Amino acid sequence: MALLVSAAIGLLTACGLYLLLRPRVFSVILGLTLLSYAVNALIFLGGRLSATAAPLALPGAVGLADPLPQALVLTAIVIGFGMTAYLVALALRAKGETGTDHVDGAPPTDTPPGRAE
Amino acid sequence: MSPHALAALLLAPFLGVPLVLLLQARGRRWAAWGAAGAMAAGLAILAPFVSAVLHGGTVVMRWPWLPEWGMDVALRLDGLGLLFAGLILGIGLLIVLYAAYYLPMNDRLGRFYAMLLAFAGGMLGVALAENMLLLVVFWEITSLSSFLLIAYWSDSREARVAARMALAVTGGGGLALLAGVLLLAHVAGSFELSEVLARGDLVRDHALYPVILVLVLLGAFTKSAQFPFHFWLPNAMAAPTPVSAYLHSATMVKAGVFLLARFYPVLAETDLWLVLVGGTGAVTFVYGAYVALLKNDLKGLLAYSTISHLGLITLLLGLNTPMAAVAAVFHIINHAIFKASLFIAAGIIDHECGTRDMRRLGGLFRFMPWTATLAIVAAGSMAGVPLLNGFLSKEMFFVETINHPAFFGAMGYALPAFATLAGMLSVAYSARFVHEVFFSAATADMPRTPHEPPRWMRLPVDVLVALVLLVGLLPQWTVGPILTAASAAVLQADVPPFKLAIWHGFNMPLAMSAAALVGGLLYYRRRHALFALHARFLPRLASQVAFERAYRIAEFAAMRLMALADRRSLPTYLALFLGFTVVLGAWAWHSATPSSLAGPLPWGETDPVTWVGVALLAIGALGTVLLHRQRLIALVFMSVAGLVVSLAFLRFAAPDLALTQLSVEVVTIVLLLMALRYLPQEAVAESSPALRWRDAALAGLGGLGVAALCFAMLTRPFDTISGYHIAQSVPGGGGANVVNVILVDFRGFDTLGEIAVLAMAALGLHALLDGLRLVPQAGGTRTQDRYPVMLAMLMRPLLPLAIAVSVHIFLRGHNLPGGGFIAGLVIAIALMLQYVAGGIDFAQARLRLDYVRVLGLGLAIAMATGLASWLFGRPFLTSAHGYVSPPIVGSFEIASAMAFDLGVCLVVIGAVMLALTELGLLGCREQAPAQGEG
Amino acid sequence: MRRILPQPVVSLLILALWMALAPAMTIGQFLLGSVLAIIIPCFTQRLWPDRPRLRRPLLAARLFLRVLADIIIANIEVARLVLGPLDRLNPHFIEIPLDMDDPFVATIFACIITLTPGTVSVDIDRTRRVLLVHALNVTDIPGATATMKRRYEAPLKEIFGC
Amino acid sequence: MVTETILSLLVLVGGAFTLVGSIGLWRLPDFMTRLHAPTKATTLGVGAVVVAALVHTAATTGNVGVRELAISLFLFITAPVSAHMLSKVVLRPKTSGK
Amino acid sequence: MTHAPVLPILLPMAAAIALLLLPAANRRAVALVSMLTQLVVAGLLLVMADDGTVHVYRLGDWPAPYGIVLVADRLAALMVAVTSVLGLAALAHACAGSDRDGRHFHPLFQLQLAGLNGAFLTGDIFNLFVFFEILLLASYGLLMHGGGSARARAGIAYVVLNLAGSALFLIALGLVYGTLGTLNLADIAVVLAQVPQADQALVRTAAALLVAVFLLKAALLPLSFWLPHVYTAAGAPVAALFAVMTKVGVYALLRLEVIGLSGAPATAGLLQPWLPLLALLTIAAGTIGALAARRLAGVVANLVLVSTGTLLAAIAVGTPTTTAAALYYLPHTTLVTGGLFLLVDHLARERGPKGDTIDNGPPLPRALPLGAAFLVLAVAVSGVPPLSGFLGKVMVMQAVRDAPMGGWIWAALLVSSLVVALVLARAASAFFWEAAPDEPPAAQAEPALTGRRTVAALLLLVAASPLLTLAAVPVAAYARATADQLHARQPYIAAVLGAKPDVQRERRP
Amino acid sequence: MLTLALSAAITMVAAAMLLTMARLLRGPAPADRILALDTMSINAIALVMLIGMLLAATVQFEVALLIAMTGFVATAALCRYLLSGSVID
Ligand code: NA
Ligand code: NA
Repeated sequence: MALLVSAAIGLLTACGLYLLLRPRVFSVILGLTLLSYAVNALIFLGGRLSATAAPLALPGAVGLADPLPQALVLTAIVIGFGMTAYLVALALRAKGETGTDHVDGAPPTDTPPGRAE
Repeated sequence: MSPHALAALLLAPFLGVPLVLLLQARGRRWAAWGAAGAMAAGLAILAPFVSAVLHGGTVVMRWPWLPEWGMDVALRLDGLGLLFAGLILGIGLLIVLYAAYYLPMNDRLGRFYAMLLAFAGGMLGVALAENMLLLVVFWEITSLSSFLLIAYWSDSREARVAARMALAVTGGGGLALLAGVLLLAHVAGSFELSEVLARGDLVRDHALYPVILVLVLLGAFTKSAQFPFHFWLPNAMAAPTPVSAYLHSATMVKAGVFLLARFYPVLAETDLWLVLVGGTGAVTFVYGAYVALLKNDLKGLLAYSTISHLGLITLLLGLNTPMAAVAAVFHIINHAIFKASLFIAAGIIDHECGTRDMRRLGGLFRFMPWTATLAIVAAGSMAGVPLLNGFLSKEMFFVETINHPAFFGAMGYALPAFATLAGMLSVAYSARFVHEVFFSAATADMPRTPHEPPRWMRLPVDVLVALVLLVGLLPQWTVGPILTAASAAVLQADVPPFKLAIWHGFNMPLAMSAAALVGGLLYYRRRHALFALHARFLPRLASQVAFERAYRIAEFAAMRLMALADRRSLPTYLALFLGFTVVLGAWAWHSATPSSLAGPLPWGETDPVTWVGVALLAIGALGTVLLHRQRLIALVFMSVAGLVVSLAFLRFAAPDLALTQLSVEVVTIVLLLMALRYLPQEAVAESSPALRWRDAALAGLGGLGVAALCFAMLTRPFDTISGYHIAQSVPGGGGANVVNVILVDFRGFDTLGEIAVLAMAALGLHALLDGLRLVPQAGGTRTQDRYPVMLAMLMRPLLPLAIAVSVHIFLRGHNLPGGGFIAGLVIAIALMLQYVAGGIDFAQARLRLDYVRVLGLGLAIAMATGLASWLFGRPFLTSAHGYVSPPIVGSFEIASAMAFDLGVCLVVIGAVMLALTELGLLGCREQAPAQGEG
Repeated sequence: MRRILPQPVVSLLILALWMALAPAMTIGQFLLGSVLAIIIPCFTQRLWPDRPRLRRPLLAARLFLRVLADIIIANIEVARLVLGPLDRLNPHFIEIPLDMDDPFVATIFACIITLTPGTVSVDIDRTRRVLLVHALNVTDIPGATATMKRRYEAPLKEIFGC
Repeated sequence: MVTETILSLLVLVGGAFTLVGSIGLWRLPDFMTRLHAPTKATTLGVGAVVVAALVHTAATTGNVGVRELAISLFLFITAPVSAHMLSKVVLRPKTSGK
Repeated sequence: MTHAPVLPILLPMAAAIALLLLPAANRRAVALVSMLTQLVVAGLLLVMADDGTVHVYRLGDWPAPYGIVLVADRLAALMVAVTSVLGLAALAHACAGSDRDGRHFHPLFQLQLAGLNGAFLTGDIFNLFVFFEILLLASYGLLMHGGGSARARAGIAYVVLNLAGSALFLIALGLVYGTLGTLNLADIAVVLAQVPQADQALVRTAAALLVAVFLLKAALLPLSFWLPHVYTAAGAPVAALFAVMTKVGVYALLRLEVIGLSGAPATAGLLQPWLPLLALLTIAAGTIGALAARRLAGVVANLVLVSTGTLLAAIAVGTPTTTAAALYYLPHTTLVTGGLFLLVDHLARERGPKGDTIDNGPPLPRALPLGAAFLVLAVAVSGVPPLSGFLGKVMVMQAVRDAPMGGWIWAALLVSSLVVALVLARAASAFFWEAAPDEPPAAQAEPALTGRRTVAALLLLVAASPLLTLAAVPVAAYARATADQLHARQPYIAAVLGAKPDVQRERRP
Repeated sequence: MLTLALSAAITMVAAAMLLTMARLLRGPAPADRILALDTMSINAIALVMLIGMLLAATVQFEVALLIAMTGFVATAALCRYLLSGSVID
C-alpha cells in the first residue's frame, strides 16, 4: 500500500510539474491543480494511512485518523482555490494586455539575446 | 586646550556647509565670508595646539561609539596631522578667496563652497583620524566631494566623465583601503592608530602582511595618482581651477602619500615596501615628468607635474631610510606651496586670456608682469632652482639616492643617475611653462587681451610665492619645527639629525642639481623633435574616452551576460527552481547519516479497489498531460483525477477533505471554463522535443523525489501532538468533529488567514478584470437557445433545497463532517447555477447582492468573534461553548466557533460569487473578433 | 398566507428534506426546519417567477409511484438490450407534441421520460410546442408517443391544472 | 437473516445495474444510444444502493430514517439536466463555432 | 498591552475590513490612521521586546505546541517596526493618487501588512505558510494594481513561481509534520534535536526543501531572475513596500536556521557548504544586473538582490556576530531601497516621457532637493561612507572575516560597492547633469509629486539612513542583543513551551 | 453474506468505473467524454455508499449527497460551454 500510494503521488507530482513547465498559462493552471492534488495527499499522508480508522471523535471511537493533517489540507485546499481563481483572472488580464496566453507575454523569438531591460 | 576641541576642529568645515548654503541667499560675498569663516575658525581652533605638537606631543581624543565593531570617534593631532591640517585650512582659506573671483559672477557660490567645505572636512578627518575606520570614512568623503567638485561645471561632458572616472579610481582605492584597514586591525588587534603604530613588527611578521600592504597601497596609489592609476588626475582638471589647486595638487592627492607616511611605522622598512612603494614612486616620478612636457594644456602640464612630484614623494617614502622620509615630508610641504600657487596662476591666465592652451598663449610677461614674476618663481621652485623651497627637498632626495643602502656597487650609481634624469625632465617642463606662456611670441588668437588680475584675486599667489621664497631662504626658521614634528610622527621614532640650509657646499647633490638644470634646458630646446615623434607614432586615446568606452563595454557585457542568464522565461525560472530543489534535496539526503529509504513499518496490504483508484488517478493525470493542448478535454481528465482524489480522502477516513475537495473542484472547473472562453481552445505544440525531454526529465525527477520521500515517511512511525486535539476536542472545543474543531478553534487563526486569502483572491480578481475587454475564442453560438429550458426550470427548485442542505452541513460541521466552508460552497454553487441557467442579467437583477460587502461582512463576523474573547480577558479567538435548553426545543449546543464559521461561510459565498460574476460580466463587454488580436 | 409562505410546496419540501437529514426526529429539529421552510423561500422566490401551482397533490403522489414502477421495469428491459446483441437495437428520435404551455410542467414531463431508461428527453422546443425524445429501442413510434402522453402528460396537466 | 438477504440482494442489484450502465456506455454504438446507459446507474443502480443503505442504517443503529433518499431526490432533479444538455451538444447545428 | 503581539496583525486586518465596508471617500484617511496606529504599536512592541522578554501570545488560549502562538521577541519586533516605517512611507506616497489607478488598493495594502507582520510574529510553521500566502496574494494584487502589459508579464511569472514555491512549502510541511509530529517552531527545535539516526536523512531533506522555499522568496541566485522584472513593473509605492518582501524569506531562513536547524544533529551544517557561495554569486548577479539596467528602477531592483546576497552571506556563516551585523544591515537596506523606489517615481514624473531611463532628459524643476535625496540614498545604498550602508557593510565584513569564504565575501561586497556607486553616479550624471539646458522642462504626463504627503514619505525614507547612522549605537546594540537572544535559542523555546516542556505525544500509526 | 455481497457490488462498481474511464479515454466526441465524467460521478456515489456500508460508517452519506448535488454541475457547465462558448453570460 505504502509503495502504491507513494507512486501515485509521485506520478501526480510529475504530471503537475511537467504541465507547470509548459509555456501556456492554461497548461500551467492545470499543472498547478494536479500538483496541489499531490501536495494535499502528501500532507494528508503525514498522518499515515488508516483505511480502518474512525474519522471523528465520536464517543467511544478508537483508532482515530490523525485530524491535524486533515485540517492543514483543508486550509491548503482553500488557499489553493483562491490562488487558482486569481491566476485565472491574471491569465485573462495578461491575454488582454499582451494579446497572447504565452506565459512570457510573447511567444519565443529566435533573435539573439540583445539589449535586455 | 582639551583634546575634545579636535572634534570642534573637525566639525568647523562641516558646519560651514549648511551655513554657506543659507548665506548664498544674501549674496555671493556672504557665502564667501561664510566659507572663509569656517576655514578660519578651524585655524583658530588649531592654533592653541600648535606649540604642544611642535614639541613632540600627540593630542588624542576618544569617544567610544561602536566599540564592538571597532568604530570610535577617535582623533589625534600629531606633527603629521598638524602639518596637513595647517595646509588644508591655510590653503583652503586662500582658495576660498581666490574662488570668489575666479568663478563667474552668476554663480551664487553657496553650492561650490558647500562642497569645498565638505571636502575640507573630509580631508581634515583623514589627517586627524586616530581610528582607522574613521580614516576610511573621511577618505571616501574626500573621494565623494572630489567627484562632485570635478563635475561642478556639469554642462561639460568632459567634466562629468572625469568626475566619474575619479570616483571610480579613488573610490575603488578607498574600498581596497577599507579591506586593508580591517585586516590590519585584525592583525594588530586594534583600530586605534596609537596602538597599531606601535605593533609594526607584529604586522610585518604576519602572514597577511603582503595582503594588507597591497590593499593599503592600492588606496594610497589611487588617491595620489601613482602610475598606473594616475590617469584620472589630468582629467580632473576639468574642475574649476580653485578645485584643481586645492584638491588636485595641494591636499587631496596628498592623502595617498599621507597614508604611506601614516602607516610607515607599521608597513614600511621591508623589501616588499621598497619594491612596491619605491618602484611605483620611481616610475610615476619619471613618467609624470616625461608626459608633462608633452602637454599643451597649462593645467595638463601642471597635472602631470603633480603626478611626477607625488611619485617623487612616494619614492622617497619607499626608500626605507629615515632621512628619505624626512625629505618626503619636506617635499609634501614644498610641493603644496609651489603647486598651489602655479595652479592659481594658471587659473588667472585662463581667466584673463580665455584659454589655457600654451600654443595660443605667449608673451604674457608684458601684460601681467607681476603675476608672471610670481609664476616664474614658483616654476623655478618646481624645477628645483636653488634658493627656492623646491630645491631644498630635491637636494635631500639627491642625498638619499647617493647614500641608499639597498643600492651599492655598480647599482650605487643607478639611483643617482635616475634621480638626475628625472630632475632633468622636471626642469624641461618647468622651462616650457615659463617660456611658452610668458616669453615666446604671442600668437594672434588669444581670445582676450590679458592684464593683471584684481588685487584680491592675486593675493593667494602673493602669499604662496612669498612662502616659496621664505622657505627657500630660511628653511630652518620657517619649516624646521613642523618638519621635525611631522617627521617624528611619520617615523614614530627620533628623527635623525638634519640641517636645513640653503648651502651645503660643493658636493655630489649640487652637481646633480646642476646637471639636471642644464640637461633639462637642453632637452627643452630639442623638444620639437620629441613632439613630432609623439604626434606621429602615438596617436593617443584620451583616457576619458577610454574610460567611457570601458564603462560602456562593461555595461554592454553586463547586458549580454544578463540576457544570456535571464531569458525572461517563466519555464526557465521554474526549471531552475525545480532543478535547484531536486539537487538540494538529493544533497541533503546524501549528506545525512546514511539510512535506508524504507522504514521499519510494514508496507501494508493493497486492496483491489485501491488499485482501481490508482489506475483511474493515473489515467486522469496522464490524460491531462498527454491531451493538455486540447484544453477542454484536459479539463475533463483533470476533474476525474480530482474526483478520485476526493474518493481517496474518503477512503482513508477524511470525509471533510472529500467534501471540500469535491465542491472546490466543481467551482474550479467552472472558473477554468469561463476563462477558457477567451483563450485558444487548442494550443499548438511549440516546445522543441529537446525542451520537452528536459521538462519530462525534471518533472520525473521531482515526482520520483516526492514519491521517495512519501514512501520513506509512510514506512516510519512518528510521535505526534494530535492526541491532544483528539482528547480536547469535546471537552475543550465543544465539538466531536476534531477536524472542524481544529479549523475553527485550535487553529482558528489559520482559518482566519485562509479566508483573508480567499477574500483577497476575489478582490484581486475583481481589480484585474475591471474594464478588461477580450475577444472570445470559444466556439458555439450565443444566440441559439442560450438558456436551455430544462436547465433553467430544474435549477429553480434546486436552490431552496440546496440552501437547506447547506444549513444542515453548516450546523452539523462542529460535530460531523461539514462546516462553514463547505456550506458556503454549496450555497455558492447553487447560486452559480442560477447564473448558468438563467443568465447573469436574470440572476443579478433578482439577487441584488453586493458580493464585496458579503465578503467584508464575513470577514467582519469572523474577526468580531475572535475579538469578543477580549471582553472576557482572554486571548484572540478563545472560544466558548455550552448547552442551552429552552423549553420544548430540547437541549442543543451553542459554540462561539459557530459564529466564526458563519463568517467563513459568508466569505466563501462572497468570494466565489464575486469571482464568477466578474468573469461572467466579461461577456458584457466583449470585443468583436474583427478588432481583436493585436 | 401568501406573504409568509409564498411557495408552500417548496416549503414543505424543505421541511421534509430537513427532517430527513436530521440526525433525530425532535421537536427542536422540527421547529428549526419550519423556520428554514419559511425563511429560505423568501430569499429564493424571486428566482422562480411564474411558477405553476400544485392543484392535485394526491394525483401527484400516484404519478410518482407509477413512474417508480416504470423505472424498474424499464431498467430490466434496457439492461437486456445493452447486454444483448447490439443489432437488436432500434434507436429513433420521437417528436411528442406538447399540450401544455407551462415550461416547468413540460420540464417535469421531460424529466420523467429521461428517468425511465430507454428514453431520453433531448429538447423542449417551446415555439413548436414539441418535446424531442430519443428512444433506444422503438418500433411503433406513434404508439410510444401516445403511451407517454397518456401515462405522464395527462396526469401532469391535471396536477398543475394547465 | 431476512434483512441481510434483502440487503445483499439490493446491494447486488445496485452494483449490477451500475455495471450495466457502464457496459452500455462502452458498448453502445453511437452517442445518442450511449446517453441511455447512465440513466440505469442513476435510477436503479444508485436507487437500490440507497434503499440498501436505508435498511442497513435501520438494521444496524435502530434509527429509521429516510435521509439517504435525499441522494435520489437530487439525482432525479439533476440527471435529466445532464442528459438534456449532452444531447443538445451533440445535436446542435454544426454551423456554429469555429 | 497583553494583546500587543497580535495587534500588528489584527489592526491592518480590521482596517481592510473597514475599507471594504466603508464608502470610498474615507479610504485614505482610514488607511493612514491604521498605518500610523501600526507604527505606534510597532514602537510599543520594540519597547516591550527590548527588555529581553520573549512575549508569547496564545491564540485561542490553547497552550503551545497544540495551538498557534505568536512570539514577539526582539527579532520579530524589529521586523514589524521596519515594515511599519516602510509601509507608512509607501502608503503616503500612494495616497498622492496612484491608489486610485485600480480597485481595492487599500484593503490589499492593509492585508499585505497583516501578512508581513503575521509572518514575522508567528511561532507556528504552518501558520507561517498561511501568512506567506496572505502576503503573497496581497502582493499579487498590489503588483497588478494599475494594469499594463509589463505588469501582466511580470505578474504571471511572479505568481506562478510563488505558487510553485507554495506547493514546495506544503510538501516540506507535510514531511515535517509527518516526521516530527508538530508544527510549533520551538517544539520542532526540541523534537529535531532527538531525531533517531534512521530518520535523519528524511528530516534533513524536508528541512532542505523548506530552505529552498525561503530562498525563492529571498531571491537567491538561481532563483532570483524574476525579481528585477517584478520590482520594475510594480508601481512605486508597491515596489517600495516590496523591499521588505525578500526580507521575509531571509527572516524565515534565519529564524528556522538558528532556532531549529542549527541545534540538531540531523540538520546541522545544512547551509554552510553552499549558501555563502550562492549568496556571493547573488551579490555578483545583482551588481551586474545593476550595471546592465537601462532604467533607474531596474538598478534599484538589482540592488535588492545585492542586499539579499549580503544578508544571506552573513546568515549562512551563522554566528551571533554575523547575525548581529546582518540585523543592523537589514533595516538599513530595506528602508533605503524602499526610499530609492519612491525617489525614482519622483524623478520619472519630473522627466515626463523620458521616465527613469538612464539617459539625458529635460532639466528637473526640483533638481536640488531631489539631487540631495539622491545623493543620500545613493551613498547609503552603495555602502560608501559615511552612512549606515557603510556601517552595515563594515559590520558584515568583520563578522564574516574568519568564515571559510570570508575573503570572497569581502571582495564581492567591495567590488559591488564600487560598481553600484559608479552606476548610480552614471545615473545621477544623466538625471541631474546632462539635462539639455535649452530643452524645456517636460510637459508632464502625470503630475509631479509635490504634495505634502509624498514629500514626507520620501523624506522619511531618505532620513532613515542618516538616522540609522546617528543612532548607530542603540540600533547596533539592539541588533547585537537580538542576535544573542536568537542564538541562545533557549529563551525562545522556554518562553513558548515553558521551562520544562511537557508535551503529550502519541505514536502513530 | 452481506460482506460478500458488498465486496461483489464494490467490485462491480469498480469495474464500471474502469469501463467508464475507457470511454473517457476513447471519446471520440467531447460529449462522449463529458458523458463519461458524468457517469463516473454517479458510479462514485454508488461506490461511496457501498464502502460506507462495508465500513459501517455513516459519514459517507454527506459525500454521496454532495456528489449528487454537484456532480452534474461540471457536466452542465461543460455542455453549456460547448453549446454557447460560455458558462455564465
Ligand atoms: Na605659447
Ligand atoms: Na469544516
